[in-house]
Amino acid sequence: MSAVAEPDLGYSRTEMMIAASARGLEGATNCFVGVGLPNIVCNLAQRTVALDLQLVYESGVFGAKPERLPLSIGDPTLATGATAITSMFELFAFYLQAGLIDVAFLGGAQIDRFGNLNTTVIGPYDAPKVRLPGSGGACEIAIHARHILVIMRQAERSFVDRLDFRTSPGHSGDPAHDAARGWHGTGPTSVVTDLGTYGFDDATGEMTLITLHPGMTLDDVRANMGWEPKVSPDLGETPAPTPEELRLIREELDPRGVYAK
Amino acid sequence: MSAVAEPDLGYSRTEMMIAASARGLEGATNCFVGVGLPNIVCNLAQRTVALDLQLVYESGVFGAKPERLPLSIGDPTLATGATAITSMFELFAFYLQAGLIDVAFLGGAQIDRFGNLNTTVIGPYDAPKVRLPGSGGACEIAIHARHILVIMRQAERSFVDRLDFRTSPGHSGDPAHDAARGWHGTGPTSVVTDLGTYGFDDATGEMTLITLHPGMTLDDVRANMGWEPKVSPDLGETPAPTPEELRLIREELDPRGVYAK
Amino acid sequence: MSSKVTTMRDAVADLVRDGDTVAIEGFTHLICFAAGHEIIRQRKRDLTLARMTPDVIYDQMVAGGVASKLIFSWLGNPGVGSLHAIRRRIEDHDPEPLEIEEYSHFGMVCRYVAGASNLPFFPIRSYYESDIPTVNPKILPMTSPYDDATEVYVVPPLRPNVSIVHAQRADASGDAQIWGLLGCQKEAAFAGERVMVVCEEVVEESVIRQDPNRTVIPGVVVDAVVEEPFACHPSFAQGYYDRDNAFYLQWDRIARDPETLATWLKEWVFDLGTHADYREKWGAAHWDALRPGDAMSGEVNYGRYA
Amino acid sequence: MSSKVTTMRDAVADLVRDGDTVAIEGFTHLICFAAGHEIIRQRKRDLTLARMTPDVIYDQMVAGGVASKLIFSWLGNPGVGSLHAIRRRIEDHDPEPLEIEEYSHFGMVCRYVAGASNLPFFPIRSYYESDIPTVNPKILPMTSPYDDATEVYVVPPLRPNVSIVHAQRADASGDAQIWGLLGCQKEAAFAGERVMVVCEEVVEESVIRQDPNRTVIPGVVVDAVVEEPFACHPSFAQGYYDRDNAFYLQWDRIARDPETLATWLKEWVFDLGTHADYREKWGAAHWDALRPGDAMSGEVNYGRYA
Repeated sequence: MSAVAEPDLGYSRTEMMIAASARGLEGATNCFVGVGLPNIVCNLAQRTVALDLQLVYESGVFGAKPERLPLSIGDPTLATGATAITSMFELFAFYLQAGLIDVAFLGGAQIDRFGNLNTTVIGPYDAPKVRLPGSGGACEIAIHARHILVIMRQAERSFVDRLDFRTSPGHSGDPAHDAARGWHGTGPTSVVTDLGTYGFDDATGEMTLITLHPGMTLDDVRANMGWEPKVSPDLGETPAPTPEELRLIREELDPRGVYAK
Repeated sequence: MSAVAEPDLGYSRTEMMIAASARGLEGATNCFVGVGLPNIVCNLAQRTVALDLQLVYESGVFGAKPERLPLSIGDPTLATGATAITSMFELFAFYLQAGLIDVAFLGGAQIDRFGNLNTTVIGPYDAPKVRLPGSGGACEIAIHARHILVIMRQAERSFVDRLDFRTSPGHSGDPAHDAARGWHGTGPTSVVTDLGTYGFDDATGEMTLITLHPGMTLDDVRANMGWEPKVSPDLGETPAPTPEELRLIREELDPRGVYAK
Repeated sequence: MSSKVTTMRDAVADLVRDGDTVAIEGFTHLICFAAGHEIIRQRKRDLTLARMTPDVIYDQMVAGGVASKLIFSWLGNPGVGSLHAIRRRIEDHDPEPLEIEEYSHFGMVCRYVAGASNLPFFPIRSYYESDIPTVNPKILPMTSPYDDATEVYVVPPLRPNVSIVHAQRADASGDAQIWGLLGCQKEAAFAGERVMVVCEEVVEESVIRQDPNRTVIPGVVVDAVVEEPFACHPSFAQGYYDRDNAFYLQWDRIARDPETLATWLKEWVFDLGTHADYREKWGAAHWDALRPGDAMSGEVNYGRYA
Repeated sequence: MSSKVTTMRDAVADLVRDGDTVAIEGFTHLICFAAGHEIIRQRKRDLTLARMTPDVIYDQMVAGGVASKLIFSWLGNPGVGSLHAIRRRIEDHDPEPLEIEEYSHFGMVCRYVAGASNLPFFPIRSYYESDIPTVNPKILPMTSPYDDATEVYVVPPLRPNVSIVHAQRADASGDAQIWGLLGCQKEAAFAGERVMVVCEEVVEESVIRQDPNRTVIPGVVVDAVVEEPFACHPSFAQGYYDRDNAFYLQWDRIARDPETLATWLKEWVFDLGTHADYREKWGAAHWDALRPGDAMSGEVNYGRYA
C-alpha cells in the first residue's frame, strides 16, 4: 500500500480496525467466524456489543466457547465446550444454505467497488502470477449469510477497479437485479479497513466511505484504492477504540500481539 | 386361502417357512430386516448358516444385537449394543442407495409371477377396498438391496395374476431390460411360502416352484395362486426343520410363540 | 440466552394454528404423543399432518378431528396392524374424507432434507417402475445433467409450519440431545418454520456443552422448549422408558370401534387437563414397569485446550 | 468378524495404486499425515489428490513427487499462509505442472455426499455470479424440475479410489468413532472404493457397541485398520493431542526453499522406516507437551432392554 504514517494515537491501526469491526456486530445473534482478525473481532463483540453472539465455524461448530484464541478455524479449543458439532455437510446445508447465519466475515486479496471478492488468483487463472487459496466457503457464505462484513487492509492493489477473478459475489451494481436474486444474503453491508469504514449505497450498491479513522485523511484513502471513492455527504470520524476495548484486545484476546500488533 | 390341512409333522407350517427362509441367508453378510417373521428368520440364520450376519434396520441401526425379540423395527433393544446408529437419511442414502445392503426381506398383500409387490391398496387407489400401509422403505429396498427374499403365506388372493398397485418393482419379464436397469439389486431371488420355495427363472424372470414343503402337494400350490405355476423339472422336497432349528425357534427366538405358532 | 421453556398448553396454543402443516416426527422412538393429545384437546382444525409413519398418534389425532390431510410413507400400527380410524376416513369417508399424499420412506426423508437445506428439490434413485409416482404428481422423473441416460426422481422440499420433536434432554435455549434411534428428528426440526422441542429433562447448558457431538438440534431453530416426562408414551425414550407394547395392541381393539375410540379420547384426552394428569391416571406402577435396566455409554475425553 | 488390522506399510501397499484418486480427509482435525508420509516413502506416482483443504500434508506429498493433480476447495496452510511447494508447481511449473480442479467447500462436501449416496449429481445453491464455474466445467447450472425460475448448480459425485480417514478409535472390523470436528470423514469414507481407517487406538468391539451413536464409519465400508498413535501430527486428535502450531509455522519456512524441503523430506520421511521412527525422532517430551487436559463428555444411558 501507499505509505500512510502510523499516527501516534496510543493504539495501532489494526486495533482500530478490530474495534470498529466489533461494533458492526451490535445486535447480531450469530456470526460465521473466519480465522485471524474476524476471530478477535467476534470475541471482542461478545464482550461488548453482542453478549449473546453465537460463534459459528465452517468446520462444523455452533456456539463455540474457545478457552484460548483459536489458531485456525479448526482449533480443538473450538470443539470442547461448544453447543453443537455437526458434519460440514449439515453446517453448510442446514445452517448456511438454510439462511440461519446472521453475519459473516469475508476478506480477500482483491475487492471491487461493489464488494465482489477475489480469493482465487492474481493474474490469469491458467497462468497465475499468484495462486491464492480459492473459495473455501466464501462463495456460498457471500450468497447465504444475511449480512457480510468485510475486514481488509486497504491498498491500491487490493481495492481494485476490476477483479482478476470473482470468487464471491457482492452487489451487482443494479439494485433491482440484486433484489430479484432471491438470496438470503443482502450482500456486503460494510467494509472496515485500516483507514476508515464504508457502507454500500442503497441506490447503486457502491462502496461509500462513511467514517475516517482518527488521523486518516481522504487523500490516504484515495492513495490506497484503485477507483475514485464515493464519500458520504455526512463523512465522520470513527470513534477511537475505548480504553475497555483496548484492554480486552491486549490483555484477554491477543496478549501476545499475534494479530493486533 | 384354500384350506390346506395342517399335516402333523411335529412342526408348524410357519416353522417350516422360518427354517427354509433362514437357510436362504447362507453366506449373506448383512440383511435389511423387516418386522415379524423376517426378524426371527435373521436371528435363526445368525445362529445357523450366517454366523457373521449383520442385522440392519431401516430405523437407522447397523449391526444390531437385540437382547430380546424386537417388537417392531424400532424397538429400543435394537439400539442398545448396536455397532452404529445413523440418521434415516444416511441409512437410506449411504447404505441402501449406495449398494451396501446384501439381502433384504420383503413381503406384501399381493405378489405377481415376476415378484412385483403391492403393499399399497386393494381395489382402486382413489376408492380403496382395503387401504394397506404403503411403501415404507420397500420401494427403494426392492431396487437397491442386492438380493430380495420374499416371505409370504400363500393364497389365491395374494399370489395374483395382476397387482392392484405396483408398490415395489420385481422382475419385468424381460431379462434384457432388467439387466440394463443398472440397479444394484438383482430383484427377488427366492420366495418362501408355507407351501414351498420358489426361485425365478433366469430366462423369463418368472417365479418357479423349486421345492414343496413336506406334506404339501402341487395341487395345494395350484389352489393357492392366481396363475398356473411354473414348476422346476427338478422339483424336490424342502428339508424339514432340523431339531436344532426347532429348538432355537421355540426356546430362544420365540418362546411365547408370537410369530412361529 | 433467554429461556424458551414453556408449558405444553402454551406452546401448542402459540405455535400450532388451524390449517397448518404439522409434523410430529420420531421413527418409532420419541414420538411425542403428549403434543398430539394437546392439539386434540385444543381442538385445532384442518391440519395437514406429516409423518413418515403416522402411527397410533395420528390415528388418535385423525379420530380427534384435527386433520384434513395426511402426508406419509407408511401407514400402520407398527408390529400390530392397521390404523383403523385413518382407514375408515380413507376407505369409507367415515365420518368424512381424508386427503392423502404418499411417498416412500426415502422420499419422505429427502423431502425433510430439502426443506432443511433450502433446496428446491432432492434427487433420489427410487420409484423406478413403481406406481407411486402415478398417484403422486409431486414425484417427478428427471435426467442427470451429466448424462441423459441416467434417470432419477425428485421430491419437493417439505417445510412444515410446525415441527414437533421429542428429545431425551435439552437446555433452556432448545439445544437438544438425542441418543438411540435418530429417525429424521434433526431434518424435521431444521425444516420446520416453527419448532417445538419436548424433552424428558431440561438440563443445564453445561450438560449439553460437555458433549457437543451429541447435540442433534441446536437452539437456533427452536421456538419453544417443553419439559414433559413420559411424553412419548406409548412410544419410548431410549434409556428412559420402554415401548408400551400392550397399549399398541390395545389400540387395535379401541380403534376398531368408533364409539370405543370416542370414549377413549374423552377419558384419556379431553377429560384430562395436562400430560401430568395422564401420568397420574396411568399411575406410578405403570411407569416403573416400563423403566429399562442400565446400559451406560462410557465417556470420551474432548480435552481441555486453554 | 475377521480382523482388518494391519500395518501402515501393508495398508498403503495394498490399497494405494499408481494413478489412483486418493482422498486423505480431515478438516484441520484428524489429518492422517502418517499415511501421506508412507505414500511418499513408497514412491507412489501420478496420484490425483482430493481434499477440501490440501494443508501441509499435500504440500509434502506434492513436493514428494506422488501427485499429478489436485482436487480441492481451499489451498493454504491454515492460519499461516501459503503452501509453497504446490504454488511453485501451479505458478511456475516447478519442477513440473500440477493440474487443478477446484470447488467451494460446500461443492466439495456435496461431491463426497453424492459419491457416498450413489447419486449422479448433487444440487446446491452456490456459484451464482461467481467465476468458479467458468474455470471448472464440471460445475453446471440447472433449473428446478418444479420451477423454471429457480436455478441451482450441480456438482458431480466424487468416488476416490482410496479414502484414508483417521479416527480416535476403531475396532478390528473398522467400526470407527470420532468426536470433535467431524469434517467430511464420514462422507469421504462412504464415497471411497477402498477405505483405510487409521486410529489412535484399536479398541474392543464392546467399547464401540457401548455408544453406537458415536460411530461415524461402519466397518462394512472399511478395508484396512491401522493403529498409529500421533499419526495426525502436526494436525490434532481431539482429546489426544493438540495441533503442533509451531510446526505449521516452521513448514512455511521449510517449504519456501526447495532444497530445505528436500532435506526435510529425506530426514523425516525417506530416512525413517515407519511412523514409530517418526514418533521416536520427535521424542517423548514433544508428545507430552501436546497432550491436553481432561474435559470429559459425561455418560448417557441407552438402557438395557432384555
